[in-house]
Amino acid sequence: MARYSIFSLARNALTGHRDWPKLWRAPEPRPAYEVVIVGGGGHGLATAYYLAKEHGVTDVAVVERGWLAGGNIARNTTIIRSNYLWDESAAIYEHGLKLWEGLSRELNFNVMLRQRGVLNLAHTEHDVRESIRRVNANRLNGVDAEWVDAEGVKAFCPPISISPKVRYPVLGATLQRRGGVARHDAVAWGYARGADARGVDILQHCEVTGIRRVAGRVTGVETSRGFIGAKKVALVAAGHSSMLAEMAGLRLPVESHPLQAMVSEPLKPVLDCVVMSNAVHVYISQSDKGELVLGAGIDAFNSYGQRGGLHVLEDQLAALMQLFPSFSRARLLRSWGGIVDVCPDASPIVSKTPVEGLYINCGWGTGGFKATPSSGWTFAHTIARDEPHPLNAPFALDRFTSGALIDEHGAAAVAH
Amino acid sequence: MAEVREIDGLSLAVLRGGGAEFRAAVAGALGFGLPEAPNTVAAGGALWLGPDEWLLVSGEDQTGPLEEALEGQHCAVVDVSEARAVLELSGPGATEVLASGCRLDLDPLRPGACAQTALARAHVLLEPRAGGVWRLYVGRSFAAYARAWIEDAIALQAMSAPP
Amino acid sequence: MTGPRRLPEGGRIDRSRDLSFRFDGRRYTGHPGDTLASALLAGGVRLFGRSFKYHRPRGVMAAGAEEPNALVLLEPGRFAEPNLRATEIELYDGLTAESVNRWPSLRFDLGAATGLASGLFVAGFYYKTFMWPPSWWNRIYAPAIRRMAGLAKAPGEPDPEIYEHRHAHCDILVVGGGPAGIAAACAAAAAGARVVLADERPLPGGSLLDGPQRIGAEDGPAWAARMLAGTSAQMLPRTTAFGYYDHNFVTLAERLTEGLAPSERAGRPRQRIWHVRARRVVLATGAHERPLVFPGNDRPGVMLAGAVTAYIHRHAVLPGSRAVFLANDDSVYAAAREFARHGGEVAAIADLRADSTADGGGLPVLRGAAPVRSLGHGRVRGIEVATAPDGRTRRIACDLVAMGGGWNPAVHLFSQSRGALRWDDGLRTFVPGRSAQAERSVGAAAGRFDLEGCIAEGAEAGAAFARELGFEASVPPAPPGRPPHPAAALLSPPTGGGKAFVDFQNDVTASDVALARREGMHSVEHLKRWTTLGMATDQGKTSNINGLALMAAGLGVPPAAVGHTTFRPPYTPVPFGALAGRNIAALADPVRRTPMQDWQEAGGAVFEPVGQWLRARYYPRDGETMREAVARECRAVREAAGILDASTLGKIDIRGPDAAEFLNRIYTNGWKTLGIGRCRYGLMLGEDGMVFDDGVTTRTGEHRYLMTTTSGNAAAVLEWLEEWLQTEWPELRVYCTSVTEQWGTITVSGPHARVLLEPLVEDIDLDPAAFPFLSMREGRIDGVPGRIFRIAFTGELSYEVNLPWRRAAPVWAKLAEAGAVPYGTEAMHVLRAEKGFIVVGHETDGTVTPVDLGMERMLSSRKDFIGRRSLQRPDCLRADRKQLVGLLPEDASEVLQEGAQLVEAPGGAPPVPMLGHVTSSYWSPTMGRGFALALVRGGRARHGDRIWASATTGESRVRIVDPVFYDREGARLDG
Amino acid sequence: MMRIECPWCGGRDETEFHYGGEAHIARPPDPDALSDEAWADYLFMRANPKGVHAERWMHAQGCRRWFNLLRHTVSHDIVAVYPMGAPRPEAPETAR
Ligand SMILES: Cc1cc2nc3c(=O)[nH]c(=O)nc-3n(C[C@H](O)[C@H](O)[C@H](O)COP(=O)(O)OP(=O)(O)OC[C@H]3O[C@@H](n4cnc5c(N)ncnc54)[C@H](O)[C@@H]3O)c2cc1C
Ligand SMILES: NC(=O)c1ccc[n+]([C@@H]2O[C@H](COP(=O)([O-])OP(=O)(O)OC[C@H]3O[C@@H](n4cnc5c(N)ncnc54)[C@H](O)[C@@H]3O)[C@@H](O)[C@H]2O)c1
Ligand SMILES: Cc1cc2nc3c(=O)[nH]c(=O)nc-3n(C[C@H](O)[C@H](O)[C@H](O)COP(=O)(O)O)c2cc1C
Ligand SMILES: [Zn+2]
Repeated sequence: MARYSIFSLARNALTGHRDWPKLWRAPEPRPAYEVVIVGGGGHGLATAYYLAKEHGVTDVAVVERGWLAGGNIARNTTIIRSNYLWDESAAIYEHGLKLWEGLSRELNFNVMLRQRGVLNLAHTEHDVRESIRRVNANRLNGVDAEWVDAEGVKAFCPPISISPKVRYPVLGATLQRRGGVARHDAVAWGYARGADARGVDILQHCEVTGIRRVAGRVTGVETSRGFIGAKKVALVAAGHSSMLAEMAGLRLPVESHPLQAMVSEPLKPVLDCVVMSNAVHVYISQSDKGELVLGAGIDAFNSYGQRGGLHVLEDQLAALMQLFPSFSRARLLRSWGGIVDVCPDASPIVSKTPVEGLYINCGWGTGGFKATPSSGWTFAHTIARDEPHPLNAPFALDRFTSGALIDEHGAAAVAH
Repeated sequence: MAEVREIDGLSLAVLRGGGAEFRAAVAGALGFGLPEAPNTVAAGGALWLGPDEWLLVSGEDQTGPLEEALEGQHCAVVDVSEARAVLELSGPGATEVLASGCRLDLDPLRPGACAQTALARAHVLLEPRAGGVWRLYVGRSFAAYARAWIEDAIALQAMSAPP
Repeated sequence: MTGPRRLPEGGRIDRSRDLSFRFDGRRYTGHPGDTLASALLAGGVRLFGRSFKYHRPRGVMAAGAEEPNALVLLEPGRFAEPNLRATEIELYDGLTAESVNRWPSLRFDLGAATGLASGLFVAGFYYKTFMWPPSWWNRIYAPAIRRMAGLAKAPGEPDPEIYEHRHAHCDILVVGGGPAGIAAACAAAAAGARVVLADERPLPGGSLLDGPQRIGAEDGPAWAARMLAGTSAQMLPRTTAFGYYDHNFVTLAERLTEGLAPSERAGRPRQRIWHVRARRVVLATGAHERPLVFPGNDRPGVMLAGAVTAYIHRHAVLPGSRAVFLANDDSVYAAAREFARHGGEVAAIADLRADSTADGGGLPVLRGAAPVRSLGHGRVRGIEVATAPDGRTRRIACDLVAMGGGWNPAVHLFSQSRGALRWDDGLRTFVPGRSAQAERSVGAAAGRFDLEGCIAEGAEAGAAFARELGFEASVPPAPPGRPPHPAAALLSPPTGGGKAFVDFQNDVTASDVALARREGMHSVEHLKRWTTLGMATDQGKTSNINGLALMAAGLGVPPAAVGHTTFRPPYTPVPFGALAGRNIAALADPVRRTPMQDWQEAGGAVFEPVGQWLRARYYPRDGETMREAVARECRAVREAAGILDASTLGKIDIRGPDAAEFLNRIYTNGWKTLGIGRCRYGLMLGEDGMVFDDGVTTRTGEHRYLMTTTSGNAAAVLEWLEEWLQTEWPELRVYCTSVTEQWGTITVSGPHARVLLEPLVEDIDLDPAAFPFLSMREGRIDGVPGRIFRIAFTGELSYEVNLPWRRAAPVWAKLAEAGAVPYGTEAMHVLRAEKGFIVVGHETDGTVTPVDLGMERMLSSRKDFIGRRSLQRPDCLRADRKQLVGLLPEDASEVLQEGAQLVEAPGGAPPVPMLGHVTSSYWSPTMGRGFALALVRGGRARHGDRIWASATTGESRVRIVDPVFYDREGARLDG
Repeated sequence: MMRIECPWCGGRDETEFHYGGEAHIARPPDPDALSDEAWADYLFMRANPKGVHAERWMHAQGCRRWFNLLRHTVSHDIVAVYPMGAPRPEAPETAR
């Protein structure tokens, strides 16, 4: 792998940038691999990377039906934080945040992590109570968390309005200073490049259409580029998880919904942190190109359409006008949708399955970007050792039977 | 300019039930039959709300006689005179004012029709009446909001009329 | 004459009026009918802006919505609007605009230094660097990158403009008011269809305004005006269709005060967003001209050929005096002729096609010519072209380069509607293929460029759609097939001559495209994301096709194989405020009002949002703090009497022979034995076994019940009941009707409650002996028929009085006058918590079962109910589940923080195991100490244990106790 | 913004309706007789097809009636509307 640095850039500039190697190869599928990872999104690529790096498993293919990293990893609002309520969540997201903090150097690929701080606003007494509950839990779990009052919010985020006259005034917020944003595409590309360099085959435009099993064990996958044998098959297909699980005869407690996001035209920097509000329902940050990046909740219905209704965006923007009345004249540049896979308890599944050799990683719903490193890291462990890491053991499929759900709906504010 | 006002003094009741016997008893008590077609109004003052649900609107309380006539039947007669406020929107441009908050196709609605829908963020029952008047039935606690919303729309309409 | 480039006659401008305006501080003059761009061009201005990355000097390239370069901040100050395209801003007197993304000025921009290092700043460069030393990332690199971000400055103040919405329905929506769209709209309207015609420009006619087209004997704009004067179609000028959504839902942005100075806008809405539901849609959106990719193609003075004619015809501006026309299709010849006809000198028409047979009409033509690079500093002074067959280059002096690379149909909306695009090899671009919705593209938008054909195609589509919808229309024959309109393949630009731009605004060059290819970013989507091609504010209207064609050429595959990126709304940017509409400020969300709200507001109550209600939280008297007020209110209830506005509680009238059975299934406890006139507390679970809502339900008749719900859940509970009735148990004969707003509710509570209430009550015996706890009486209260319930959330003797909504306020006032102390939700919480009563949302969070709350006696074992089975799952049977307990801080003066976490010992190192958390915590004036309710792991077996509460404010030692703190025996219930 | 045909009120905008998820999930008549797995299946497991989906909607801002419909989860085309309790109709071939 050619190392990237300012020196390599300068050297290449002299030769007209003619000698840069490809970020990853475009190999032909081999007849069989030890592990086939289905889904070339952030989580799938991270899984491949850590399988190779942490577990020495390099006989791996990542099979992607479209262009690499074109799913939710390409369309999320890039919010990263680890201040979740429940112990299980805090542990896995905090592990992820720690990985984020070293990721650019680890991958020799700048993922542009910006730890600018994430504010989760409270607008009602109920919000305040639940926010403080979460801050206290976070601290005991070793997650940095603060409660700031309305003036503190204003000081941290000057463009926000804390007028008490609005319908849902800002009463305060939780603040995670280590939270922030990163460049979504870069994360996937960095993992892809790192995995490729360690021998992983990345197979684009290769859609899995069937999962072959013999006597309750997986033997490989049917794809649009032919059958590929595998000792282990790992499904990491986000919005399409149900479709894949069905190919192996599994039912999942997952529904796929459109989640929309949008950007404004680029503006000179005005907003330095991430602001999220559950009660008035919007979240926003400003990217390093200058666009305001916004999102909110899902469209209610099941869909694989990668688009939603304008009314959802209109409601978000009306909410935004309460918080940032000065953004009224920012203009919508582009809106889009992704398909998120939502579990009943708004927590993911990173688990073995009843089918031997088949593993599943899904249900990250509206909030899995931040978990890209830890999802891949724990899933790689689960696949390599055929048993979950303690971090992902609670996120097993059987919790839906036992009732040991990890319900992040109620208390953890918006799940992004 | 369009204008909006609240009207008082109407008795409102939600009537629920079904079947021939029910309809006959209701017709007997009210003196007119309930509207059968969805989103229509019977001239005597019954607005269709659902396949087994109507809003009775009248100058006087009808719940007593109805309950008597329907004695023994499975039905419901519930006084909602207080629960719903009645607004009337009239004057030039009233339909456009509504169209700024209602997603419904208002053009084809004529007296004799009614429709439940949303006005901005409040649920309303709309009843077009003679003379280009729109009657809006809205939850009592939402009345101030609905009225403020309409008044705002009227003001905007006044301003956006070409000078 | 307003400026050196203004033609002495012609144009759709009003020369009788001069408009004075400023750009970057300098004063210019224009006329009504000018855009900011045309007036500046007339004034001889060439430099309009700076590009995003390299801060290259840029002029205006186009004459409409596709303009990538000429972005300005309009009206710096209170009315500032960022990033508007000068080509779309209609001029008005006093207009002020500033260029963007430059410092300190447009002419001397320090940012242009990045251009010097542009060899480093190639596509994807930042992923490859800024990683060393690590500590520099946050301190140095990232802030530096951030300083380069953005175009215009964001307005800092609230927006003085207002925006409104309109919902509309029509039979046929026509987008685009050029010849094709007008023909379609008129044909459909003539048949009687409801037609809306939207066009983004101020005047109808589309490209008819841009050139010398005639229709029969009539000049184009006259034809357009005549057609529209005679139609019933509703014409919306200055209205951009920006989104095409499912089920023929199309959204339009109408600019209502475009061309008016802020002072003339007079409070009129700035924009109106139309939500149009159309049965059929005709897309007649025309086409955008493609630039050519050659070194220096971004130099100010290089324009699109069609734009040159548009400026001449619309605004009487000749954008140069000596021009070279670079032609890749025949339309450029017409542009050159127009330029010459209006006094310009055509130095050459350089036709890229060696085999072209187009007629130069006497103008000098070089066939098989290729642009090598533009010449000049800051502005164009000439161009170097290579000519076939020997590739000899020559330099031609000129001050204008007009390029035409062919035309791209404006397929944006078609593609948004999910229609499939098809690559057309003749046009070398994408054209609409299969439709996905009830829609048709016509005219230039469909790749048809002959005027008669456009009109015929529009008329046919309009009439055919009208007929489809049941109107009588004679459908004119479809026009014959499209005449060929070939363009040559895009040339790969010569290298070495400088930057050849593909995406002008984002500074993506042909060599960036090549680099992306070399690094393996072959997919058009990777190309976009690696280089940012097409991601600028123009969304690649002029660059996308060139970019993918270059990639295709580099890969040696047909462009169709590379494909296109996804077209997404909006077509052109729309202000956030416009999309928010009026659902802002006071109208942001309905405030539901109780009958007592006027009284409470007048009395200075402090409110808190509960659902959409604002409930009085406490009633501070002069100088009282919240704690003092709440303590006073609590004491009043415990010692005398208080009144609470409980009107917000949900009330549902439930009737029918199966009502009791229905309640039995919905609630966890049994309902078959409840007597008429009696009340019972009920608990509702979700099917997952978790507590969902609670409340008291009263049997008001043989088959009648009145259910109350929590204030926030009223609508959800009614919906829940209806859902089960309609979808699961249609056999149950039950009707549910909301009567929340029928009954205003006043809770009179305290030992003096009866004495206070008695004078107002005529025919109900309030004596607890005659009117026992948990029963209901009907009677007249203050002369009005009402109901009284003996329910006590405070633990004291209480009467919950229900009165007709509007009759409640007078009774409230009388009670207050008689000495009842109004108490708010906060005192209510203190009082109920002292009694150990839960509140849904405090003690529950969707993960709490009735067993956790110590309410197992509420679970009937003799029947099934919603959620019952879930309680038998292993996790619900665990002994160490979190259970409801009381907490007493060891320091009696302390009030624990709500949301404090509970731990065994203080000061542990993370992760510290947590036992639970404080769900409610108050100062109890009754006990004279702080107390709390909490959920604690295995808590019921731990009464007496001492644990610690960990709060943001510190750690404190607490004792676990029974959750009932006050009057365990219920001795006070009857006063 | 889809347009949904209420069987009673006619075509109305999506925002007037509440979505009710997968249709035809009957509450088990005897929950006690079910294993934890079977109960979890009823509670949580959902068909989540990429294609025609049978689902429930309720006309919340209108007649408040629940009904079923068949909708394609990619095109969002609604191919059938039918009452609660009625069996799932055959999906027409045209559904994309
Ligand atoms: C609008 C939006 C905003 C969001 N905002 C945030 C946020 O702010 N913070 C946050 O933490 N999270 C956020 N998320 C969630 C986050 O994006 C996802 O949880 C996460 O990206 C999912 O993991 P992934 O990257 O692997 O998924 P994806 O990128 O979707 O990868 C799955 C891949 O599987 C492929 N695939 C599917 N089926 C097959 C098949 N049959 N064969 C082969 N390949 C197949 C897909 O093509 C896809 O590339 C957001 C999501 C969206 C849509
Ligand atoms: N000779 C050539 O090569 C050539 C090339 C292009 C066009 N033309 C001529 O152009 C004409 C084409 O007629 P036409 O009617 O198809 O197109 P048109 O260009 O005349 O009209 C399209 C109109 O739609 C507007 N528009 C585009 N997108 C819009 C949107 N989203 N919302 C609102 N308005 C929008 C445009 O501003 C324009 O006014 C013919 O006369 C043809 O000869 C010729
Ligand atoms: C954080 C973030 C920032 C984005 N910024 C821009 C932008 O500046 N310009 C733009 O055109 N699109 C931007 N996009 C959106 C992408 O163009 C694209 O819409 C998104 O990746 C989804 O892909 P699709 O629209 O091709 O389906 C951004 C997306 C994300 C996730
Ligand atoms: Zn309906």
